[in-house]
Amino acid sequence: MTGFNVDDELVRKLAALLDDTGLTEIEYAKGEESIRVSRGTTAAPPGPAAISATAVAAASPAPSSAAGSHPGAVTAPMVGTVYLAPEPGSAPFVSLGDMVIEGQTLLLIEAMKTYNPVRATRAGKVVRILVMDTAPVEYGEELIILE
Amino acid sequence: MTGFNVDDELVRKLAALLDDTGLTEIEYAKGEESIRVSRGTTAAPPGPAAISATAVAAASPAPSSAAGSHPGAVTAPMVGTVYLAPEPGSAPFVSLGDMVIEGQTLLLIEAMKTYNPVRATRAGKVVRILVMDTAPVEYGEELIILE
Amino acid sequence: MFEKVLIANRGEVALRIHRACKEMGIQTVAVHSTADNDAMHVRLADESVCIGPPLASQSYLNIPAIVSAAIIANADAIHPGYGFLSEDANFASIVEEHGFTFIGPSPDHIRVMGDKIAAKSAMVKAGVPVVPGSDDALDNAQSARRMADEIGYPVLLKAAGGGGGRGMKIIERPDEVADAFSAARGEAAAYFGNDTIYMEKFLTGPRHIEIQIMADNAGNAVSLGERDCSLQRRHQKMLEEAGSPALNDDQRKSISEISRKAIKKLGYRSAGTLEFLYQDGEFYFIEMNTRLQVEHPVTEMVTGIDIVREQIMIADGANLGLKQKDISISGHAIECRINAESPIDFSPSPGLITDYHPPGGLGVRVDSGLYSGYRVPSNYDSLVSKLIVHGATRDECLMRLRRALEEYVIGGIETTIPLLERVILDPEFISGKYDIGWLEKFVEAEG
Amino acid sequence: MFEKVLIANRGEVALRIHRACKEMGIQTVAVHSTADNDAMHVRLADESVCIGPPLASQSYLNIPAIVSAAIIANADAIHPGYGFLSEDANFASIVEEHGFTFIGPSPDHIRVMGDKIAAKSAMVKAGVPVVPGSDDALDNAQSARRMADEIGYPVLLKAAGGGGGRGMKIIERPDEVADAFSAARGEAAAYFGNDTIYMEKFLTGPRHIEIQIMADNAGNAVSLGERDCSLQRRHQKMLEEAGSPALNDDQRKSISEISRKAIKKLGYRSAGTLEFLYQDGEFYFIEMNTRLQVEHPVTEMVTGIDIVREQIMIADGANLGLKQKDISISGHAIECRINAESPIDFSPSPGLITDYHPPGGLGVRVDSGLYSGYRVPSNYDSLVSKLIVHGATRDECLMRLRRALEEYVIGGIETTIPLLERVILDPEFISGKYDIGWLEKFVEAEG
Repeated sequence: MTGFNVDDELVRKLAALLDDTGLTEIEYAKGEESIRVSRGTTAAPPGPAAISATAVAAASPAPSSAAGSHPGAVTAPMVGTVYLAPEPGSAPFVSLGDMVIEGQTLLLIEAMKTYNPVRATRAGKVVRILVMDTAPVEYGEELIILE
Repeated sequence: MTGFNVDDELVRKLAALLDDTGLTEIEYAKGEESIRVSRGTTAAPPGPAAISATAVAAASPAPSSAAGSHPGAVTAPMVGTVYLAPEPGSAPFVSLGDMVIEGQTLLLIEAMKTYNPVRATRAGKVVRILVMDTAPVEYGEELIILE
Repeated sequence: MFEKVLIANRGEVALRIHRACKEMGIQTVAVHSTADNDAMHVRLADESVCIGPPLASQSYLNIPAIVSAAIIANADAIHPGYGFLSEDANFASIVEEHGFTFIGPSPDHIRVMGDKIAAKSAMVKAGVPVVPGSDDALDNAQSARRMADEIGYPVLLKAAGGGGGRGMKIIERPDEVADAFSAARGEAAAYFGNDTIYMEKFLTGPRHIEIQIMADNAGNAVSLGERDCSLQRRHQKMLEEAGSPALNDDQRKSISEISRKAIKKLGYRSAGTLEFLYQDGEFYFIEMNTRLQVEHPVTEMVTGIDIVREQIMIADGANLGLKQKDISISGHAIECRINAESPIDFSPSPGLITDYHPPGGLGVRVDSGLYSGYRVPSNYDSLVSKLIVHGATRDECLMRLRRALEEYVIGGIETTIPLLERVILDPEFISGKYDIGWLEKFVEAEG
Repeated sequence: MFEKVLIANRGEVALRIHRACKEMGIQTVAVHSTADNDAMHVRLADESVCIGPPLASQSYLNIPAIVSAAIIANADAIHPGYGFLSEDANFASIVEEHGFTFIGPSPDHIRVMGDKIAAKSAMVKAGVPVVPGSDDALDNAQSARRMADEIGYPVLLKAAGGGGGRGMKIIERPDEVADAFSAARGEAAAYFGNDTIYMEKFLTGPRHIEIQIMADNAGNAVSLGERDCSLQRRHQKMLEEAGSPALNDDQRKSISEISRKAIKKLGYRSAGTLEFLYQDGEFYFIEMNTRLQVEHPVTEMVTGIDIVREQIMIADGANLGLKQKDISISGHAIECRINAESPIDFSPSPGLITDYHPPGGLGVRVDSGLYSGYRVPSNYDSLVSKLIVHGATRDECLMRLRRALEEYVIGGIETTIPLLERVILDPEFISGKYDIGWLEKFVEAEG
């Protein structure tokens, strides 16, 4: 076995980058090679982990905090049910790879029988659709990622 | 089966890198092989200060822990009352600056009407007398310091 | 029985409701704002739904968001807690229209009791004593004198258009009526452009005493006795007792029975509270709260009855398992409200809880969503914990409260614990001789 | 009343006694070994005295050290807790000889009840049922047969010199007596050099049920009802209930009254417990504990009586404030003992508590000296917390216990919480049909 030839210099460089940028993790991949470095936040609050050990998983995923969310993420402005198409059976508002303009309707959220359009906050390409048709969503949940 | 061929040297090197860089995790992959090293932050105990905020001061001083005590300290082998002299009015067993020999009686501790001599555990000079005549002492309390 | 209940609230009361549900085998759905992602009840609930940003109007007061959450979580019922939407008749109606059970009274009862004039009038009809006074404007000094003689001195003149003390006059003796009336009328005209004047009995040092009632759909009604909530600062209760140190057994039985009969007559359902001012042996109804009260635990401690459990049972259509004769008061209980604020100037003190250790042992109950590492958000009410203590007697209860407050550790933020510790050592407080103005004076004297 | 009480114990019971004292306005002196410098009761006590190194024989069992501490701290009385010196008649005598009050029974009562034969004989005289059997050795198979017929099958033959199962034979039917007798005699002679054989009734699946009693110096005695402590592993109780799910009201009243009369006849003083085996409607006295029991809180929860407070009052010379007719049992209570040990193989798990959050809310009591940052020493018993839950019914109590165990966070060490959570979900446990062998089988079946 050839084993690794870990590049000290690279690790040190990434460590320095963590410092400079305030990031907690950097992952890098190229072809078959990848590297990930991370640094736990010092003095992590002791509490939540303790409690979470007893907490059962929430039915729907917790909303991403602002800090962790993708810059191109379009989030749910309300609780409700997602509709990806204007009517059952019709074509969806947008599909993966579509280019959208600012203000274009991406999907609907139904709340108390009202269908609320969720619009693109900027122009861009639809690179991920994170919700299924008729899925329930929480406030702040990421729906679509534009790039 | 060939199994693993763990590369000691590599692990040690990465561990050293964690130390140098302050990282908590390094992951590296190449082709089918990957390695990840991490080190949990040693969590500082959060507690005692919290409780002590409400605790009232003890009547007598808490005994010094072994770790913090003076190497020449003679400590109380029992709870009781200190007598620095063999009888009321007579000269004390020892005074500041006295040279004592190992086994010499330094003071008495009275417990349940029994007078127990506390003897020097080594030869030396009496540099401090930390208790007053007839003072109550706890187990482990520092009485006299020899140098 | 309900399979799933949505808890439309936050903080300690959301946790209280969660616990009652779990103890009945009911699944819970916590709805919460983004400021409460890490709240204990959210972590403990079977499901959670984020319903909006921190601003209460967009989350905990957001009716469409809460109803939508109930729909997507497939809940059977909604418990509104206290505050927020708990006394919003419109919310209760919408909840019912969407096919969910509202755990509380009917929207109609909420509506009537939410209107002070209508509530007072309904209570008078139901035989409940109110503050004596003129329902109509006083025409002249003569009619003012007649009214004052009838009510008994001192009396208070109030401007119909008024507020801020303008146009208000206290009359101690009959010979003061004429001058006071013209002075009040003049002020009222000058400040509000309206010289209409009313009169009511002036209470010089009343206590706040309230009666916890409970009724089912079948017309069964019980009273769970009184709570004394006279320890208040700026109309915020700080400490509540059951029973009141001011009442004798005849008085407590009498007002308890008057309240029970009234809510039976009103056809009320669920838990509720009749609030009274009390002075010189007389009770005067002020308002009815058609919801769970913050201070309900003191009643639970002395009666052994789980009020939230009974609310849920009644909402599910069950009849009260209790008759009035089954209810007995055992010992004495006190609740302290612990707020995240300075015990000196009452400025808010949100932030990270660095240490947390609640008191334990016999007769001690803590209702709190605090934990070590939790961050108290700055967006909401400052109530972070309720310490409730029970004892065989008031003296025993006070001694236990003292040692429990001493044991309580909340690090990282300021709390009102030091103020509470001083209050319960005060001889006047210990003697039980305090009225609704006492705490303000105590705080001023300290300052 | 005492001004200062020395607490000659450690752990949760030391904290329990400290709390009772503080609630009576009594100052406390904690005595402790160097392993317990940071114990919660040491931190909370008004004074503390270190009395020796970790080894119990040199600290918590060190009579001269404890008495000296009482002298230098100028204490009025000593509470021994449970375990350690609590049932050492010699200690009680020395305490009294030095002019301190021993908070417990007289040394004579401790001495008698500490001798199993004397205790049994005293109880028989006082009208308490014991396990039927031969007080004298059996001469031959004929007398063995007569005795067995009289007692009723199955019976157990035991070697007088014996132990470890040698010389023990269970006899199911009359025709087995002759063979079993000669086999037992042979084994006894071979293993112990003594062929003396006794016989007693063999209980196939008994429960452990005990009666809490309380008596004063004036001869007043009350029973506070029963506790069922059948959930045991290696003779260590793990969970206790009040009342017993196995008894009906007539049975509980009968054994309660038998116990009360017996201790009145014995002239006993302070709190005490009569332990019985119970099978097929019959009670058999096994021993009396002349001290506070670990599981006393379940009795406090259903009676509302503070047992430690009463102990202190009685020791101070007060008469019991209660008569038997004043005592009523309200609802159901369960205590879980939480040990610092693996819930799988029960290996000890001392160490640093990294996270600590006890459950709260209605009907939940926690007696524990744990706190976040505390280090559980390896030198003592593994009991680190008692979770006590009360409910209006056994079902309600079990549901509350379940949610309370789920809420309880003890991080950094292993505890028996996961085992307790599994036990209380077991249908047999829920049905209440378990005897003293049940838990061992449950654990084995799990393993």
